[in-house]
Amino acid sequence: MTASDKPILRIDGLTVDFLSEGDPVRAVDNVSFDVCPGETLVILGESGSGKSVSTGTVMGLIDCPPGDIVSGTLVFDGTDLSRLDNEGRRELNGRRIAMIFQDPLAYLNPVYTVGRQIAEVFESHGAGEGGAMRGRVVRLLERVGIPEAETRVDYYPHQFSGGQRQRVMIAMAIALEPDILIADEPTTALDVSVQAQILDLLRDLQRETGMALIMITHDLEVAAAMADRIIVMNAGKVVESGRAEDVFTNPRHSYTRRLMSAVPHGDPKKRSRPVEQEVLLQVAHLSKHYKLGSGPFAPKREFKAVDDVSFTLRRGETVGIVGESGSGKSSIARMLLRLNEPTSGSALFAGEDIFKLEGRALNGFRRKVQMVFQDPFGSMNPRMNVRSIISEPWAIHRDILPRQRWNERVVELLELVGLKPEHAERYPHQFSGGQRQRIAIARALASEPELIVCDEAVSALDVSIQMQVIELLADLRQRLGLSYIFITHDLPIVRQFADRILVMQRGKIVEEGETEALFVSPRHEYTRALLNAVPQPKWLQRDPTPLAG
Amino acid sequence: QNASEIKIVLPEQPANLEPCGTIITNVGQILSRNVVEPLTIIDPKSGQPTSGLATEWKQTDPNTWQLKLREGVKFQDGAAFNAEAVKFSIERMTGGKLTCSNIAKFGNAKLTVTPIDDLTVEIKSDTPQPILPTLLSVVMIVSPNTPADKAVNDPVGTGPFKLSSFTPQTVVLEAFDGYWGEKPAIARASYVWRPESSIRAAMVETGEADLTPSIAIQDATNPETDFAYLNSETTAIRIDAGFAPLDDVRIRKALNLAIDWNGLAQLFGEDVQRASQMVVTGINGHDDKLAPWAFDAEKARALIAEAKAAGVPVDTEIELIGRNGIYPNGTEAMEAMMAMWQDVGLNVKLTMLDVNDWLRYLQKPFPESRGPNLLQMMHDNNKGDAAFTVPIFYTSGGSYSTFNDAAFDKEIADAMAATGEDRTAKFKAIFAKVHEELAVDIPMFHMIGYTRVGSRLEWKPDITTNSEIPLANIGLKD
Amino acid sequence: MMLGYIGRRAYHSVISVIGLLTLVFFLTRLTGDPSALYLPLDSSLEARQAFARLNGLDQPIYVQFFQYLHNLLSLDFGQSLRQNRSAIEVALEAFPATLKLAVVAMTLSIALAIVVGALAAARPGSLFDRIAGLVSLAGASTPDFWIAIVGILVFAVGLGVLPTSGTGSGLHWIMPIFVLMLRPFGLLVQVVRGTMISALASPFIKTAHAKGMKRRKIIFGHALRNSLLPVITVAGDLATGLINGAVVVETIFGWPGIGKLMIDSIIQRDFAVVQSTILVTAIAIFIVNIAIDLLYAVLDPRIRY
Amino acid sequence: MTELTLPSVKSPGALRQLAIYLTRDKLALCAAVFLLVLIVCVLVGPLFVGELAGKLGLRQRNLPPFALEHGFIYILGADTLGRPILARLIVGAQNTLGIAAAAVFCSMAVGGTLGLAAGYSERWYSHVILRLADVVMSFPSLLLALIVLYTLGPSMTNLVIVLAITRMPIFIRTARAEVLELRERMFVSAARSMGAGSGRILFRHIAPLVLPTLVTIAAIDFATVILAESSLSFLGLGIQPPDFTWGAMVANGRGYLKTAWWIAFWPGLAILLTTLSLNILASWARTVADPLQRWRLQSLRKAPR
Ligand SMILES: Nc1ncnc2c1ncn2[C@@H]1O[C@H](COP(=O)(O)OP(=O)(O)OP(=O)(O)O)[C@@H](O)[C@H]1O
Ligand SMILES: Nc1ncnc2c1ncn2[C@@H]1O[C@H](COP(=O)(O)OP(=O)(O)OP(=O)(O)O)[C@@H](O)[C@H]1O
Ligand SMILES: [Mg+2]
Ligand SMILES: [Mg+2]
Repeated sequence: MTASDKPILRIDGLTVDFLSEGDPVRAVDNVSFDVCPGETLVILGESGSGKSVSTGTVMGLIDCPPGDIVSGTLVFDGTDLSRLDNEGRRELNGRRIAMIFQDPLAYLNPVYTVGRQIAEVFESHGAGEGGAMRGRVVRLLERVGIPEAETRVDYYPHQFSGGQRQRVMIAMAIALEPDILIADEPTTALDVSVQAQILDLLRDLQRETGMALIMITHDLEVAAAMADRIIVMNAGKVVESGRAEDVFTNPRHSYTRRLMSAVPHGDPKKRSRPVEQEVLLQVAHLSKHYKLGSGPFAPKREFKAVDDVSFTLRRGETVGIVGESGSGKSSIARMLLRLNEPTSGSALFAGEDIFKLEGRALNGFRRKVQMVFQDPFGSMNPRMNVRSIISEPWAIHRDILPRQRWNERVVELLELVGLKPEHAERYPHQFSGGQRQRIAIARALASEPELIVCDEAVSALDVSIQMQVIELLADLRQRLGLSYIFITHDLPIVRQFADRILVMQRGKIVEEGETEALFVSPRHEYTRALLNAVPQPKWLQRDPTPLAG
Repeated sequence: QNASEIKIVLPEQPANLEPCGTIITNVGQILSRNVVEPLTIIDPKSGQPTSGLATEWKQTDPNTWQLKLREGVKFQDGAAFNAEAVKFSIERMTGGKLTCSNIAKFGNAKLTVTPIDDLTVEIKSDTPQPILPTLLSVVMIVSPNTPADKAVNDPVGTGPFKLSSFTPQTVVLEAFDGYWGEKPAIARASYVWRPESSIRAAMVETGEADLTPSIAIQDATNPETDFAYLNSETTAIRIDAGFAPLDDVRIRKALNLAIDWNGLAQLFGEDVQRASQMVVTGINGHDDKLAPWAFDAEKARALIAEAKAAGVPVDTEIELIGRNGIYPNGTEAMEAMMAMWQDVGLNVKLTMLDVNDWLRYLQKPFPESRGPNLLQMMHDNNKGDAAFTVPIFYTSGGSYSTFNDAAFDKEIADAMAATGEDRTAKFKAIFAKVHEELAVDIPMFHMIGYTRVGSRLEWKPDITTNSEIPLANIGLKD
Repeated sequence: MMLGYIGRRAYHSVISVIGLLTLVFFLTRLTGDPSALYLPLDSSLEARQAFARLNGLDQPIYVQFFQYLHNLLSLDFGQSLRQNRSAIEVALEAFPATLKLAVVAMTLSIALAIVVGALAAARPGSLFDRIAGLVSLAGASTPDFWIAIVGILVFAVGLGVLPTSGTGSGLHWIMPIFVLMLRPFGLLVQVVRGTMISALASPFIKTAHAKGMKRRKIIFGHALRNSLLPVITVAGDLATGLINGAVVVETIFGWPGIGKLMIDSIIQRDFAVVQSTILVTAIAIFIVNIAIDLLYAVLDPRIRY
Repeated sequence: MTELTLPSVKSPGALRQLAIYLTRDKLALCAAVFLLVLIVCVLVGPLFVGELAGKLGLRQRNLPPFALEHGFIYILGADTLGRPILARLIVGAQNTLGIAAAAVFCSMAVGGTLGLAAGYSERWYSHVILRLADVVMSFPSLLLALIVLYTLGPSMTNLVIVLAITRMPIFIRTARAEVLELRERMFVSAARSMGAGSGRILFRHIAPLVLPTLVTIAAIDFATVILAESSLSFLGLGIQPPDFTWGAMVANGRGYLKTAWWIAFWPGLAILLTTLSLNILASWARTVADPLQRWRLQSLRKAPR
C-alpha cells in the first residue's frame, strides 16, 4: 500500500466541551492529528478519554448544544468542515467520510430491515435505487461474513447477534468505499477469526481505494496489526503519537507504558481453583429456535440458534464461553436469565429448574443471578440517572441494603469500576461506551449475586481498566465465592480469568475443557482456528496472507 | 334555479311522512294542505271551520254530523275522492293498527262513518261532539290505496302537490296537475332542514333558500324579510297544587305577582303578548278582558307573609322543573324566574330535564317521588276551540291536571257540551275562575314566531304557520 | 400467525359486539318509556298504552330481548318507531355520509399533522414550532360549532364564496371538513411533535446523518416511523370519534349522517335505531381497531402477536 | 412526575430547580402564571363577585363589551339575562375546572394504568381491557349519560364518571401502544432480569416514557371535556342552572354569534387560553422530564475562549 504524504484529514487543536448547568465537561482537549490516504491511524486510549467524541466531530455528529466545539479546525481534503452547510456535509457523509459506530444496536434503526438501512447509503448519494440495490447489499453482507446473507438482508436489527450487528454497521460504512473510514471499535463483538476476516477486508479496501482509516480500539493486538501510526489519548488529550512500531516498542508517556504492560498473557494466578465441588448450575439439552419471518405476513421458518447445549458450573467457578459470532452465546445467557423462553431443555440452578420458576421463587433466583448485557446502553433506562440505575437492585430487593447507605455504596461501586462519584448524577447518554459498560458491571455487582453472566462485559474497556475490572471480579470470586459465565471474544482474557472454557460454533458446543489444556492442545478444528487467528503486528507482517479459519 | 321552484328550510327533519301525523310540526308543514287535505280548514282569524274537502255540514243530532263532500276531486294516484275514501281515511286513523298522532284531538271518542251516497257521509260518535267540524280539520284524507295497517312515507292525497322524493337530505314536492282547485304559482318545492336558526336565516339571506319558519328572535333582524306572527303557543308554569305550600292560593298568587313580566318579556321579543289564559285570541273561549297579573313584588311578599302567619310552610323547597330546548330562551327564562321568586323569599330550585324525563312530570301518572313543584310548559291550541285546552288542564282527570275539584269538573263538562254563544261564555267563565280565584297556573306569554321569507315570495305567516305552510298560498313576486 | 391473530380478534370482536348489543338493549330500556314521546302531549293514557301494545313495549323486558335476538337471527333488526321503516336500513343509509366525511377529514388531518408536527419537532422552540403549536391548539380547543357558525357567517353570508350548508358540489365539503379537522389536527400535531422530538434524539438518527441522508428523509423516514405508534393510536381514536358521528357538523351543515341520527334516536328513544346504529358503528370501530393493531406489527417488527 | 423522571425532586432545592427551568421558557412561564391566576380566581373570586354573577339585569341584556357606564364588572359585556360576563367567568371557573380536571385526571390515571397493564401482559385480562375499550368507544357518550342520568340521577360525581369513562379508551389504547414497543426494549429485560416485578417495570421503567404522550393528550382533552360537559348538561346530567360552567356559557351564546358575539366569545377564549396554557406546560414538562432534552431549559455556561 502506498501512503501518500498529503493528509486527507487534518484536525488541529480540537477542544470539545459538554455543557450543563454546572461547569462544562471537557471531553476533548486540544487534540490534533491527521491521516493520509491509504494510511491507518489507530487511536488508543483510556475509556472515556474522548476518542469517540473527537472522531464524532469529524462527521458533525456532536449535538451542539449541549456539545460545544470550543476551538479547533477540521480540514478534510481542503475543505474546512466547520464551515460546511447541511447540504455540503450531507454530500461528504457516507460517501467520502464514513463511520462505524461503537454501539451497533442503538445505532441501527429498529424498524427497518438491515438491507434497507444499507441500501439507504446508496440512495442518499444517488448511487442507485431500492430494488436494484439488493444484490449489492447482499454482496456487502457476504463480504463482512454474515451467513445466509440472501435471506438475512430482510431481517431486522434485533434478529441479529451483537457481532452480526457490528458487521452490518461495517457493511454500511464501507458501502460507498469512502475516502476515509472512522472505525470506532469495529471488532469488539467479533470472534478472532471473523475479526481477522474484517481486518483483512479493511486492509484490502485500503489497498484498492487508498482509503484512509482511523481506527479506535482497545485491542492492542488489533492495533499492532493495523496501525501505521498511533496516537494515544488520555483524559481528553493526546499524550503520545508516533509510528506504530515506535509506540509499541518504545512507549514514552507513562500512560502508554502502563497500557502496554497491562496486556494479559494468560497469567494463571487470576484463575481460581473451584473451592467447592457443589454444582451451581446444570444446563442440559438446552435449545433455542427462533421463528423467523421478514414481514408480518411472510411465511415463518425456524432458525436453530442454540442446539442441544449442556454444561455445568460449580460454585466459585468461572466458565468462559467463546466462539463464533452468532453462535448462540447471548441466546444462552438470555435463556438462563429467563428473558427468552427456551425451546427445550432444562437448567438446574442450585437444584431447581430455572425454567419452571414462578413468582417469588423466580424473584429469589433473579436476585442471585445477574447479567451484564452485551449492549449496555440499551440495558439502561434513558430516563434514570446512574444513581438510580445502580441502586435499582436495592430498591427491588429491599433487604440487600438499607436506604440510607445507598448513596455511599453507589459511590463505592463507581470507584471500584473506575468512575467518579460525580458521574452518579449523569444519564446514560452522557457517557462513553466503556463507561456505560462499567456502569452495567457496577449494577450487576450491586445486588450481591451468586452468579454473574458477563456478555462481552469488558470488550469496550481499555486494557488498563480491563485489568482493574478483571481483578475486581477475581477478587469477589475469591472472597465471596461468586461464579461467572464469561462470554467473550477476547482469548487472552478468558485464558487468564476462566477455569473452564466452552467453544461454540453454530449453536453447538464443539469443545469443552480446562482452560490451560484447551489453549495448549485444542482438539476441535474450529478451536485451533480460533487460537491461531491471533493477529500479528503490522511491522512484522511480510505479506498479509489470509489467516486460517 | 327555475323561477317557480322554491326551497324551504325547516328546523327539523321530518321523521316520517305519515299523513296521520300532520299535527307534528315538521310533518304538517310539509304535507298539510299540500299533499293531503283535511275535510275542514280552520280560519286563522275567526277560529271557525271553513270548507275543505267537505263543503257543507250539519248536525243531525248531538252525536251525529252529516257532511257534503266536494265534487270533482281526484287523488294523486287517480283514485276518486268520495264517501268511501273518507270512510277509509277516518277508519285508518281510528283503527289502532298504526300510531296516529292526529287522533289525539278526538280524545277517546269512537267514530262510526257511514257513506250516505257518493258524496255524503255521516259521522256518528259515542259522545256528543259539538265541534266535530273543527276536529275534522285534522283528518287528512288519503287515497284508499294507502295501506290501512301500516304507517307510510309516501302519502297520496288530493292536494295541489304530490310527493316527488323523500331522502335523508330533502323532501321534494311537485305540482299535481289534476288538482281540483286553482293551479298554484309554485311548481316545485323542496324542503331541507337545519336545526341552527342562524344558519337557516343565513340561507334565506344568501338566497340558498326562500323561506324558513321559526327563526330565533335574535336572528330576526331584517324587517324586510322577517315576519312576526302570533304562533298560537302559550307558555306557562303549572303549579302542582297538591303540595304545601303550593296548596295555598296566596302562595300561588304570590308566584304570579313576583315576576317582572316586562323584564322577562325581553327574552322573547317585543311582540310577545302577556298571557292571562292558556289560549290565544281567536280561539273560542278566549277572554280578551281577562287582565294578566302585573308585577308587584311588595304584594307578593305581603301574601307570603300572610300565608306564613297562617301556618303555611313557605320555606319549603319548591322544585322548578324546566325542559331543555322547550322554546327559545326557555332556560334563561327559568333562571330569571327562579331568581325573581327567590327575591320575594320563596325557596325555588331549578332542575332542567330532557324531554322524556320532563314528560313524566307533565302527564299523569306523575312520579311518586315528587314534592311541591312548578313545571315549565307550553301549550299550543290552534284548533279554534278551548275544548282542546280546558279539560286536560283543569279537570280532575285531565292528563296535565294537578287539580282536583268535582264541582269544577262539572262546570267544565257543562261547557264542553254547550254550543254557540253559551259555549263561549262558559269557557270564558272557566278561564276567569282559573285566573282570579284558583290561580293554579302561571300563564306567561302568547309566543311570537319569526319567519324569514325571501324577497322572491309573496307570503305572510299567520297563526297556523306552526302546523302548515300551504304552498298554494305562496305567490311569486314579479 | 397473522391470519390466526386476525381470526382470534374477529372472534373476540364478535363476542364483544354481541355483548355490546345486549348491554345497549337493556340499558336503553332504563332511559324511560318512549310512548309519551311518540304521541302528542295531550293524548290519553289509553292511547299511550295502546301505543305500547302496538310496539311490543308492554312485554316484560326479557321477552322483548328474546324477541330481539330471535329477529336478529333472521337479520331483522327491528322497526324504527319514528321513521316507519326498518331500523338497519335507516342506519345504513346514514352511515356513508358520515364515513365519507370521516375518511376525508382524518386523511387530511393525519397528513397535515404529520408534516407540521414533524417540522415543528425538527427545531423545537423555533418560530415555526411556536406558531404551529399555537394555531393547532387554538383549533383543537375552540368549540366546533363556534367555528362552524362563524365560518358560515363569514364565508357564506359575508363573503359569499362558499355555500352555507348542504351537500352537492365540492365547495360544500370545504367548511365541514375544515371544522372536522380542527381537533384531530391539533391533537395529532402535539402527539407527533412530542414523540418526534424523542425519536430525533435517538442514536440511529446519527447513523442516518452519517450516511449522508437528506434531512427530510431522516425526519420523515427514520424518526417518523419510530414515533408512529402513538400517532396512529390517537388517530384511530379520533377516527372512531368521527365514525361515531360528527354530530355538530352533521347538524349544522345538514349532512344526513349517523351521528345526528344516533342522537335523535337516543333522545327520541327510538330503540331499534339506536341498536342498529350502534351495531353499524361498532363494526366499523372494531375494524378500525383491528387494522390499527395490525399496523403496529407492520410498523414495528419487534411487536408480534 | 415520578421520582425517577425527576430524581432531584426529593432534594430540597428541587422545587426551586423546577422554578428556574420554568423561567427559562418564557411561554411556559406565561402559561403557569395564567393558570395560577386562574386558580386564585377559583379560590377567592366567588367571594367578591359571586353575588353579581347571578344578578339579573334584564334591562341590560346582551350589553356589549368595553362599555363602562354600568361599572367595571361589565367590561366584558353582559349575557342574555344581563348578568356581567366577567363575574360569570370567574364564578364559572370553579365548576369548569373542577369537572374537567377531575374527569381528565381520572380517565388518564385509570385509562393509563389499564393501558399499561393491557400492553404489558398477555394474559386474558389484557384482552378484556382492550375489548372493553372497544365497547366504550362504540358506546355513544350521550346514551351513557342518559342511562346514568336515569339510573343514578344527576350529580357532579356522575357527570365526572360519565366524562371519564367516555374519554378513557384513548388513554388505554395509547398507553398500550407505547408499551407494546417499550416492553421489547433491552432495559426492560434488564430490569426483569434483576427481579423487578411487573409493577415496578410498568410504573418505574415504562410509565415515565409513556406519560409524556398521555399528558399531551390529556391537556387537549381538557377542552374536549369542558365542551362535552356543556352538551351533557343539555340532557339534564351535570351542572344545572343556576350553576354553570364555561361550556354552558358558550352553549348559551351560540345562538347570538351574529348579534352578540361576546356571549360565547369570552368563555370560549377562557377555555382556549386554559387549554393552551396546559399544553404549553405539558410540553415544558416533557422537556424537563427528558434527560436528553433538559439542556434546553438549562443555562449552559460555555468555557471562556
Ligand atoms: N453527552 C455528553 N454529556 C456529557 N459528557 C459526555 C457526553 N458524551 C460524552 N461525554 C464524556 O466525554 C468523555 C469522552 O467520551 P468518549 O465517548 O469520546 O470516550 P471514548 O474515548 O470513546 O471512551 P470509550 O473507549 O469508553 O468509548 C467521557 O468522559 C464522557 O463521559
Ligand atoms: N430475535 C431473534 N430472532 C431471530 N434470530 C435471532 C434472534 N436473536 C438472535 N438470533 C440469531 O441467533 C443466532 C445467535 O444469536 P446470539 O445473539 O446468541 O449470538 P452470539 O453468540 O451472542 O453472537 P455475538 O458474539 O455476535 O454476540 C444469531 O445467528 C442471530 O442471528
Ligand atoms: Mg467510545
Ligand atoms: Mg452476543
